[in-house]
Amino acid sequence: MMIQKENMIIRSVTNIALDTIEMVLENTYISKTAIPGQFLHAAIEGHTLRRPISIADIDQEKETITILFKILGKGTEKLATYQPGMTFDALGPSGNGFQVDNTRATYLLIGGGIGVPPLYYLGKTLAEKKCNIVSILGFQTEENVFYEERFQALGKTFIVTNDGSYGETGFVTDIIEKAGHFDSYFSCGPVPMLKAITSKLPTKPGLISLEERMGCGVGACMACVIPSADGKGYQKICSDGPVFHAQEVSL
Amino acid sequence: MMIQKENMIIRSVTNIALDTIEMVLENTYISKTAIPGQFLHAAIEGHTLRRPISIADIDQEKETITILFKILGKGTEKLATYQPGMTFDALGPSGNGFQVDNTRATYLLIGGGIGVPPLYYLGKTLAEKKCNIVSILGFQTEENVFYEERFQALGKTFIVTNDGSYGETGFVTDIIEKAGHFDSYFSCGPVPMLKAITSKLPTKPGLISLEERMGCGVGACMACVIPSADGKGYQKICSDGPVFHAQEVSL
Amino acid sequence: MTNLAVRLPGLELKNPIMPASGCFGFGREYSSFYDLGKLGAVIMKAATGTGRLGNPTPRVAETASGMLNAIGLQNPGVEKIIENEVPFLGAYDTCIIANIAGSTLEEYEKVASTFNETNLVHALELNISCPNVKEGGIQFGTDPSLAQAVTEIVKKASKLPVYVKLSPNVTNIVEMAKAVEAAGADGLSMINTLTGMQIHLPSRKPLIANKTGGLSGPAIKPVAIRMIYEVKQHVDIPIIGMGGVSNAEDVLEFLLAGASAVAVGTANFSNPYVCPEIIDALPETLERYGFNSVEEAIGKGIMSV
Amino acid sequence: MTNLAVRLPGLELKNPIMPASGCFGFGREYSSFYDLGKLGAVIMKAATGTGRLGNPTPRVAETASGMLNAIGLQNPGVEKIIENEVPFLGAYDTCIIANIAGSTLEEYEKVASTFNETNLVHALELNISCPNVKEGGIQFGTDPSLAQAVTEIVKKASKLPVYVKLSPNVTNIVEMAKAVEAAGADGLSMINTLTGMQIHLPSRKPLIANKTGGLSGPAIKPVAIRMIYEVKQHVDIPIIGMGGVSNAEDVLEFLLAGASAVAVGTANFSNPYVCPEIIDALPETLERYGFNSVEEAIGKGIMSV
Ligand SMILES: Cc1cc2nc3c(=O)[nH]c(=O)nc-3n(C[C@H](O)[C@H](O)[C@H](O)COP(=O)(O)OP(=O)(O)OC[C@H]3O[C@@H](n4cnc5c(N)ncnc54)[C@H](O)[C@@H]3O)c2cc1C
Ligand SMILES: Cc1cc2nc3c(=O)[nH]c(=O)nc-3n(C[C@H](O)[C@H](O)[C@H](O)COP(=O)(O)OP(=O)(O)OC[C@H]3O[C@@H](n4cnc5c(N)ncnc54)[C@H](O)[C@@H]3O)c2cc1C
Ligand SMILES: Cc1cc2nc3c(=O)[nH]c(=O)nc-3n(C[C@H](O)[C@H](O)[C@H](O)COP(=O)(O)O)c2cc1C
Ligand SMILES: Cc1cc2nc3c(=O)[nH]c(=O)nc-3n(C[C@H](O)[C@H](O)[C@H](O)COP(=O)(O)O)c2cc1C
Ligand code: FES
Ligand code: FES
Repeated sequence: MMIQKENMIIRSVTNIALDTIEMVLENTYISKTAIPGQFLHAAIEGHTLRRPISIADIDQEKETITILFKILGKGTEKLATYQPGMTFDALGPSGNGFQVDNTRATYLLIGGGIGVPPLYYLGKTLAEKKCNIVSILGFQTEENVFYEERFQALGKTFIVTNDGSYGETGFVTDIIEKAGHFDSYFSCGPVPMLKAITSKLPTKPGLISLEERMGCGVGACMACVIPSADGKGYQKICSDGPVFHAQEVSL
Repeated sequence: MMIQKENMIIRSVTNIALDTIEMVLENTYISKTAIPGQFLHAAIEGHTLRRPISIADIDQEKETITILFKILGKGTEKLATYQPGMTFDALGPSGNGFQVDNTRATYLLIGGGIGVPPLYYLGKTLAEKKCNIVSILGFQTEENVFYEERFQALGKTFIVTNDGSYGETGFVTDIIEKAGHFDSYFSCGPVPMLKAITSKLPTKPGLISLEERMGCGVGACMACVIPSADGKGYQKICSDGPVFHAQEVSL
Repeated sequence: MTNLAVRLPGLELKNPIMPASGCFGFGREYSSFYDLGKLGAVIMKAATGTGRLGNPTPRVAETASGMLNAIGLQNPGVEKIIENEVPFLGAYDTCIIANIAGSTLEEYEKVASTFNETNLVHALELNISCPNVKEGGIQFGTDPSLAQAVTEIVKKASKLPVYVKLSPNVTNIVEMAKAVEAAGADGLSMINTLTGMQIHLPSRKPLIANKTGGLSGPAIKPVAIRMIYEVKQHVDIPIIGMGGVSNAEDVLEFLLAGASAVAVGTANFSNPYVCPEIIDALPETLERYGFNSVEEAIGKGIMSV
Repeated sequence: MTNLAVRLPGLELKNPIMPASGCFGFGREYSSFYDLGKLGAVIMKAATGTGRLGNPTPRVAETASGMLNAIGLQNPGVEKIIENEVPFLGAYDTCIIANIAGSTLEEYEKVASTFNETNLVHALELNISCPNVKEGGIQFGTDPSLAQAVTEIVKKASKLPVYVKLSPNVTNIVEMAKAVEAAGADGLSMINTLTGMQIHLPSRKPLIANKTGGLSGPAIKPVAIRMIYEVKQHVDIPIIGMGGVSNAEDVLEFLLAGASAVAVGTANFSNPYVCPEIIDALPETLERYGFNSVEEAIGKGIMSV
């Protein structure tokens, strides 16, 4: 689907965890066309560069898109002050999302922190295709945990916190054994987590979603690259990705 | 009165003429201390420099300050989007205002365009001191005219438009003869207008209010100077002015 | 009717607006937003002799009213550009300007002469702001005699008009401009980015992997205007102006300062439609300030003429 | 307890924050907002040999995340400053740095030696970015040998430590820094403003009456950080950093780049309380990024050390 510049109308703004905001946005074009793993490239007043934010959920009937974001710097801080009724513009649907062909298989979703959001829309889509879903969601500490019940509604869900303040203690990789059998996995989170996962699961088919600082967000400026696994070139995260086969890129 | 940095709460925003906004602001300190001719130095989001805006009226009981401004560039355009309930910070009361010692005299107020606002608070103050007030207000065209009735409530008022679309035709200086006797005058408006007035009234005592692009607005940076009449130095409009004796500065 | 057309060496521009090099790739991505035939011209991403992978990431950072970039000339090399990219752009009714870069005089020469092989490119933009590996890290863009040398070689190698793109990181921009004019440049293009840096507090390191990056965007506009204004008074060749342009009023400011056409870089990232929006707004903006054509406004802000 | 103190030649700073020259007058106006004794130091407005009236107006313009100024060294002259201004500032528990300027070597010498007459000034900041009338418009600040000459003369004339304030409008900032270090400078102060221009569309003229002005504010911070980072690796004398600082995180960025103290200019205009607010926020900011003192952070962002 072609990227367009769309006007997003804010319908609700909810603080769902420490410094973590859920925003429901209304927009026809993007709600009708986006697939899991794609993102919005949001214009924030007073900022030169747009901010990439994953699509965490879509309600095609209500024509709404849910995003979840963490207040990290000046841009997300500003976005968090926006109120229902206000609008901002976003490019979208941006990037290549999670392509899911097989149905009725078992999938493992592994999310870390603010990498969790895109997995929710993916999980919902897989559930609609009657897939079996197991989720492992890692957070730093109890205050950061969000969307536990929503993932539980999709299938067995493990919450891990680094400090053990909630759920299991440790890292997502410590739990993979407990997850039982799965056919392939989908993961999104910080690069060290993705590295640990891909090296723990060298032979499993998997799709991972990556982050990098972006300029254009449409594939024109070469800002957001990641070396290909073959060492022969780069992939652009904004347009070739953000979702890649685990073995396609060199983390 | 010392300048302070104050939080201004917007109580109302009204479009009173073409691209001309009246804003009523609530603030205790400035409403209690400002005199006519002083200004607010308003911080506008996204702008490095503050914008000087005259105090057009004060209601000491309600603790409100009225400002009137014309949308000219990016800063005033932004300020015009602010809604009641929102706040901005301003330095104030800034500058030296109109000092009025004599009571029961006859004063001529001569305002041009967006130079009219400070004369209204001055006129009201003079009226309270039982002075006789005659006003000449010049505007470019009918669409720009504002505050006619308010000035009429203070005394005889002439409206002049450059194109004759409303009131008398021509420039404020064309009307001064019709204004009859007056003891001294107060004027605010574009420099060519002030020049025409001071050269037409070389011997009358008069106070004029000047404009210049400002940096600090408090007298520290030397951005806003005007040569003294004696050619020996500069006066700072933000702190020595904006109100000067007509013969004190070299326009 | 306000006339937007501008005629420059090799370039019959229907309007003075073109995306700046490196901010528009080879046009493909933006062609899904609008018809590239609307543009006066397109300046392509830098071409080097052979393909380059560019710098490690992060390659960009945001700054106040601007950004830093250190892409590092990632490009597939001049031959692949001619083969795979130029024909795509050539299908649009717009002028094509090829930005050329290199590490050595020989590489510049090769890139310039290779562009003779296509008839679809209208002019070269000679990017002299990249580090010169051979000469020990000195930049062609900061030494007038090196700038002169590379301009002469490229002029000799190419059949196309050459616009030399000046770096603002110099003490004396007029001296640089005069040097490349003397070497035969058909035009100037200015300014490239100012060298800057941002330090990432949590990691205590320069945020850009390359440490320094080029500052672009509205933050640098006053520097661009000043340099164009200064240079215009001392050279006779036309200037393509750039640096922080984001609306039609900015374009007029560049024209008044002495630019004959205007490139738009960083603003494409904020708004992919910025170029056609500027083109649409330009007639009204020119009229509002009393101009009937783009050409009428060029250099009109210069007080000594 | 986070230690904010910094010890520099002639300056025992209780904290590293000081208003930048020209943005704070001689302190009087800001003394009604807060106790100037809170400041690490105050850098006064430039002093010249005799009083100067400065440039015609407009003297300032707003730019994206910055401003242009061309005040033109308006000041009452060094003697009146010592008589009327220094004693006022001297009553506060803070260090005083006198910014000195001139059109000729003789004027610099005179201003520097005149400051020997007061015991209240702790250091000189030698402003070498003003046009040198005698030498035909060349700036002391852009020619290393002229910079060296003026530094040597001022060092000889003064009993005070001398911080040379570098202009960023140069091709090679390291060369300038080394030249003044070799000439005996006790420290550096950087950066001064970038030369810029804005054209006023309705009048079609440069908005600033002086045509060009100095660009300051957040827009130039990346250039300041880059230059400090580069210079710090090549000189042994301390650097007072400045250019776009508006909060405590900016201060830490300057410290990491290699500054030992930080001056705040334009931000005073946006917020007259900015200096004490930064001082109050600094301990928490340093702690958040793992530092127990200001001195610990100095130069820690430099990757090669
Ligand atoms: C494809 C993609 C999807 C993302 N989805 C989400 C999401 O659903 N929820 C969420 O909270 N975050 C998400 N992120 C990360 C998010 O983009 C950054 O947290 C955000 O840009 C930070 O902006 P800031 O202004 O708060 O931070 P600042 O540090 O002030 O930003 C400065 C600049 O750096 C960029 N930047 C900083 N951190 C990152 C980062 N981690 N990734 C990319 N650019 C960065 C900013 O976009 C901006 O250009 C996603 C990133 C990518 C690439
Ligand atoms: C003492 C004083 C009182 C004023 N009172 C009023 C008032 O009551 N109502 C009103 O409408 N206007 C008033 N003005 C003028 C008002 O300050 C400017 O119209 C306003 O600053 C323009 O800002 P802008 O962002 O819209 O324009 P821009 O052109 O975008 O502003 C760019 C910069 O130039 C400055 N600037 C532009 N025009 C002027 C000007 N005429 N005077 C001073 N600075 C200027 C701005 O403050 C800003 O720093 C007053 C000016 C002064 C000095
Ligand atoms: C991401 C990015 C990549 C760039 N790549 C090039 C390039 O390859 N060649 C070149 O001459 N200039 C390059 N530039 C500089 C721009 O063409 C332009 O000169 C500069 O950004 C100033 O314009 P702006 O402020 O409108 O962006 C690049 C700029 C950016 C932001
Ligand atoms: C209005 C104004 C006046 C200035 N006057 C002087 C001066 O007299 N001497 C000097 O060395 N620097 C002067 N400067 C430069 C500042 O001291 C400082 O180096 C520069 O503004 C960068 O810092 P900033 O971005 O925090 O403003 C002046 C700057 C401004 C904005
Ligand atoms: S952000 Fe420009 S190519 Fe990805
Ligand atoms: S604005 Fe700074 S002295 Fe008036």
